Amino acid sequence: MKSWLTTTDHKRIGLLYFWTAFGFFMIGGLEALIIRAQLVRPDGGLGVSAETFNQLFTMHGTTMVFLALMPLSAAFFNYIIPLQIGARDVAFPRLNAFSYWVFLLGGLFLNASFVAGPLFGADRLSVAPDAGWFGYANLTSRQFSPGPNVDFWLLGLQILGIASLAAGFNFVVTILNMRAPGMRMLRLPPFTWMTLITQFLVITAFPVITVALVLLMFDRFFGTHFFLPAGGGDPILWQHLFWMFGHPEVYILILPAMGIISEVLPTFSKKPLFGYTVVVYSGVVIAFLGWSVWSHHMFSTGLGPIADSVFAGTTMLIAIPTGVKIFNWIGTLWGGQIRFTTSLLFAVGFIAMFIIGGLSGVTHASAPSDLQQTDTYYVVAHIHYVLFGGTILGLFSGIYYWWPKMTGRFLSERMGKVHFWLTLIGMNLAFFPMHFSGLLGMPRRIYTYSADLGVARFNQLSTIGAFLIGIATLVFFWNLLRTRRRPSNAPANPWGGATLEWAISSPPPVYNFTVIPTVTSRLPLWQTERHAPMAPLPDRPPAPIHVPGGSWWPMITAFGLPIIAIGALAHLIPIVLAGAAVVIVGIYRWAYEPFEM
Amino acid sequence: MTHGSTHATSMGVDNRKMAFWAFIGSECLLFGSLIATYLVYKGRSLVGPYPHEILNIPFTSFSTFDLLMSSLAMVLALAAVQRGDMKQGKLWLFVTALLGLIFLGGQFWEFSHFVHEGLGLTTNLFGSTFYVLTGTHGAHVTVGVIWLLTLWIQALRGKLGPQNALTVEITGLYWHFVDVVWIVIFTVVYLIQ
Amino acid sequence: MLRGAVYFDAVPLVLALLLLFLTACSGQFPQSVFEPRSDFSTELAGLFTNIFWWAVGVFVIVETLLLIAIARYRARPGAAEPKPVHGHTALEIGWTLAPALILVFIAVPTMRTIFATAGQAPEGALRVEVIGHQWWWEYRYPTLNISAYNELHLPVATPIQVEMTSADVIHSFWVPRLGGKRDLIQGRTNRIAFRADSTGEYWGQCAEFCGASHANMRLRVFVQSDSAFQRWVDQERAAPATPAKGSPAEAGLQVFRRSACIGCHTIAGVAQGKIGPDLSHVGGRATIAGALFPNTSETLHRWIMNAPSLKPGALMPPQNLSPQDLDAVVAYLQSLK
Amino acid sequence: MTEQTGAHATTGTYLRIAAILVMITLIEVGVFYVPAFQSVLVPVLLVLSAVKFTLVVMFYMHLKFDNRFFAFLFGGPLLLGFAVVVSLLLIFYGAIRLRTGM
Ligand code: HEA
Ligand code: HEA
Ligand code: HEC
Ligand code: CUA
Ligand SMILES: [Cu+2]
Repeated sequence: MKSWLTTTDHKRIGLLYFWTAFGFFMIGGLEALIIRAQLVRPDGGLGVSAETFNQLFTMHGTTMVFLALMPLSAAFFNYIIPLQIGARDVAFPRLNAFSYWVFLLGGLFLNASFVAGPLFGADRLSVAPDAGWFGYANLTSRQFSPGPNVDFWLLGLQILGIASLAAGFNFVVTILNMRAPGMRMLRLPPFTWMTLITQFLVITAFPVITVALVLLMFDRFFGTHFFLPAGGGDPILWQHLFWMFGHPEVYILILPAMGIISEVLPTFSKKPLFGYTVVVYSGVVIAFLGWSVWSHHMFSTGLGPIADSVFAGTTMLIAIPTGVKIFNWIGTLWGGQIRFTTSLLFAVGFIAMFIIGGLSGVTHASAPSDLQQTDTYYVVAHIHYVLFGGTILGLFSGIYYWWPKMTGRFLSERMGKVHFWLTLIGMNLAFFPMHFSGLLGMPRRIYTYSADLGVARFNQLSTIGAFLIGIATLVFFWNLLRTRRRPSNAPANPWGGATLEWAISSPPPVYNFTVIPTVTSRLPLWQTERHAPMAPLPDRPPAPIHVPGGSWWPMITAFGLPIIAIGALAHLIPIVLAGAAVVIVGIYRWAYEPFEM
Repeated sequence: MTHGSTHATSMGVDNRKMAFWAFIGSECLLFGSLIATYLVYKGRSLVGPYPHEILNIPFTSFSTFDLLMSSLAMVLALAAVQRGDMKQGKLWLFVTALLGLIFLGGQFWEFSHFVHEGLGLTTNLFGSTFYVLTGTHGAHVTVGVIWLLTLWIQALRGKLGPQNALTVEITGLYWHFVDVVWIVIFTVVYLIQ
Repeated sequence: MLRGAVYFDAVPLVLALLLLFLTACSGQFPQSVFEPRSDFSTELAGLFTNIFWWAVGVFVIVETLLLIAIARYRARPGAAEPKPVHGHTALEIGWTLAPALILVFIAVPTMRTIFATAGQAPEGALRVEVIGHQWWWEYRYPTLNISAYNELHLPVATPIQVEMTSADVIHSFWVPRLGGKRDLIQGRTNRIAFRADSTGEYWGQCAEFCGASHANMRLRVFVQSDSAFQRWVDQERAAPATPAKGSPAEAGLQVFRRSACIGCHTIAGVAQGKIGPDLSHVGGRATIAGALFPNTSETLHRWIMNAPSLKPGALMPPQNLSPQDLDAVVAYLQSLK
Repeated sequence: MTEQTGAHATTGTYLRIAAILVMITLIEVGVFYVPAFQSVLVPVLLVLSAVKFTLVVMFYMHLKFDNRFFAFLFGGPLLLGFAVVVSLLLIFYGAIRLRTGM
């Protein structure tokens, strides 16, 4: 127990990230199921009240984006990246632990809002954030959202931002600076590359939302008018700041998944990644362009024809590097010896589904056509094809791929296939009809709709699909759980992968590599035209390897942050100060604690 | 404490230093967004006081000078620590922190003077954007001063030496960055009215 | 597994066909974007159809390639090791340029439509100001000197210049068959312009999340022939009906006068409240409360008794009226044609 | 530790840079008060402060002498931050012009 609380081992932290994020995914999914149950019929299927419904979709979006998908990717960053680059750990192991604890506490803080009502003299289920995951001003002002709901949201996101930023710096340095000898940048495995790009997006995009949230906080707590027309402010500035972060954020969510399938496809088709350099550079281009498109979320705000044209144009450009990736993946499969493992199925599913989401994205990119689509279920369809059909399928692929490495135990392939097909059918049933309900006039974020709209049938299909996904997810959950009772018999390289993580035992020893390998090719474990596979590493380290002990301070420091947030929430300065004191003491003790790598 | 000592890094630079440059890059976007907010709302205050009525250029020029000198003191401190001249090192660390404190004192005086003149945080958009931008900068200076004083105390206790040159260098990076941010703020907020 | 591969894309494919089918049929979808009835919405539908077909083309080609790849290259026992192909420059250039070319065909009409639908109506258009409130709509006709609430009346075949703003949070005005959305933002004025090409009743609703009753912020547009529109204008211009002495409506007027109503509602000559919609001609509307309920005696009763229970968050508190008073007020409101 | 590359700045350099910085600041403030300069004030000030910025970063932060990669790590986000400011100004300024133009 203590060893888990104080751990600074990237592998353990990776597992902590995984289980925590998976838990939040179930919570976010449960919220989605309630949303779907409510919408199964016109005029309210489940009798969920408008207020509760607004909390549900806000928390669903926020949870999925910040508490499920980002940290699920982070689970792989943590576990896999140091192994792939041949390192003993990340650059800053304690900072890494800190990121995890901050993430966990931030997530708990956000979700505590569901039950915190009584503390504010309100009912349970009444003070959770309820202004949507992008919290448009001026609905979020004290005047229109008087309760603590939006405070929970903005403080929670601030906390989570700290976790992401800390992890961002950590992984930038880890990937750039901790590579094994010979691991040149263009020999990095594609997953590591996409992670690096993602982290650059994190450290540049998160400061912007930090500022936006600070300004919002000043509006709400101190009576400024940053986003309030009454004092000359402009609610549109919020939208610019949010989407300047928000659009890079969606690539933060997809790039790691793209990296994962760029590992899975070569392994299971026994062919190197087609066009490796192009795939890498297209990732860079996507990230770069990703910074220039944010206003495509604001076509209906009246930006004027010139800005509309510019942002429509830049948005469409992103289809090119993305398409390049897709074609290279198909090129990888082409001519290979494809083994249809669950992992591969999910990877192929990713490609198939992401194309649909990407293409509906292009219909959004056309500003005038988006005027009929924005804020309807058509957008909801888009986001779920890219986020579920893309990111989640990609992450599932990664889980089936790396689970034996992470635990030494195989997931059942039989159940995996059930999981895959149920998920694929479920998601199409859930999200494809949303294209229709949207274009037929169903706005998003409505807890009820009129039977006369004629969209009831589509909503029924969506609901059935959502519950199919739910069942699929339960199958998967069961599959995960039962591996604990299965033998720990996974060999070092069960799938015949080419990258360094497969050179060591499953699960790897604490110190990872008995000796740090020297890398001479992009596919160190494979026989290629010019390179023989790497010689196996010795079974035992030639000299004892010193592994740093754990540390309490990352966790203790992390605890200061929610304390500060609680103080702010309750308008109690002493609590804020107490939290700040915890942070400061934590940082000092941390800085002066002996800690050897 | 660092990896540099145990195992050579891929880029030949210390992890902490690289992390710090990344952090400073990230800070560029933090201040960029704040400055953008300030500029977007320029001239949109509904009521006074307006910038030209209240900003005190001679006084702020002095503050700017003060910060520039603190940057000089900082490089001198680093050079001394690298040489192993801890006497000079202590001196310049202290001078840097002191100049930082003077800057903060100036900012405190400036803020209270403005409040006295009728410009509060919520008076108008100018007040809000001004205080949040310069206040965020001031918070950075505060952190820097605390950090410098910590190093100084370490030095007094004889626990800081050339082996910690890197720590001092990183402190310096932070400190200089806070200085260049002020260079921008001085121009954008004070001189271009 | 081969069979599996074929099923892979069957679900979306079948559903896509359904979409084509849907665009063809009409009638049951009052908020469908596929039945444009104005120049604005026709432009948008045309643009969407254009892009849609490009997307279908890309979809079919790319998914087919994917299916062929997984169907043809499944591992067979004893097969030779695959050739380790690392890439192919000509292919890379090809599949960079091909999408770029397609995008040109999407971008050009997009830009054209952006400028064609930029919201500037020709000279002499009828100006309408739309003001969003939590959760109802106010329409002003500055040149006609009248206002309307929740239900917008427009003359057919006349250019309309809509200018929009909000009294509180951001809303979005959306009548799919007449045009795309545009947001209503406090402190800003946004514009759209269109010309409805056939008379009829068009449905719409608020499309930007605006709080508790966002789902219930609906609206109607009645596009009328010139003469019908003129009749409606005349009716709105007239002073509200004065009920006959001794009629139930007369009693209702008295109740209205002495109740909280006057604090929030305007009835010309009776009250000047500004918080809720003007009720001077409420009896002439087909619906009440943001086009949520038909304007019947029964719904009026329930609304006045407890509006928030019908429309969560509604800013009209429950009115504590005796049954007789309530009957009277409803009679009065219904007399206000 | 291997990170020090290239020549190293000396105390003399530091002092000279400081002198230049102070001089530029004096010029800035001077320009501000000279009425003749009002028309070109903004570009002059922007250029001058950019020079100061660069001097501090290059010499005091040793970017000129240090690993070139740091220039990328700092310069990339710096340019991005700059782009953020410029594009927001364009969007908002453009919007104001459109609105008042109509
Ligand atoms: C994983 C996350 C992710 C990804 C990858 C994307 C990818 C894209 N998105 Fe999406 N988007 C979201 C997540 C994502 N989006 C979310 C969450 C929202 C809603 C936020 C909210 O409002 O709550 C949103 C909303 C959103 C909007 C605003 C809609 C609105 O609210 O009105 C727009 C508008 O342009 C858009 C466009 C695009 C485009 C053009 C891409 C492109 O990157 C797609 C590129 C891919 C392809 C095009 C397919 C493959 C390419 C080929 C096979 C080549 C050939 C293709 C052509 C020639 C076309 N997205
Ligand atoms: C980031 C990723 C992500 C993911 C993975 C999902 C997953 C799902 N989403 Fe999500 N969604 C968003 C991101 C995501 N969503 C965002 C950003 C929004 C916008 C929010 C906003 O407007 O502010 C949104 C909005 C949104 C809406 C629109 C709400 C509205 O506008 O009113 C709907 C409606 O159907 C929906 C449905 C679903 C469903 C059914 C799933 C399913 O895939 C979920 C599957 C998971 C499970 C089902 C959980 C697993 C199982 C259990 C918990 C056990 C219990 C199960 C049984 C007993 C069967 N989502
Ligand atoms: C505190 C303010 C307030 C008071 C008091 C009030 N109303 Fe309202 N009323 C509103 C608001 C706000 C709306 C719009 C609600 C909505 O649609 O969301 C409204 C809507 C209505 C409508 C529907 C109008 C339409 O065009 O759809 C009617 C009818 C009405 N009120 C009648 C009354 C009567 C009768 C009384 C008094 C017995 C009354 N109201 C008292 C604020 C008030
Ligand atoms: Cu008004 Cu939604
Ligand atoms: Cu986007």
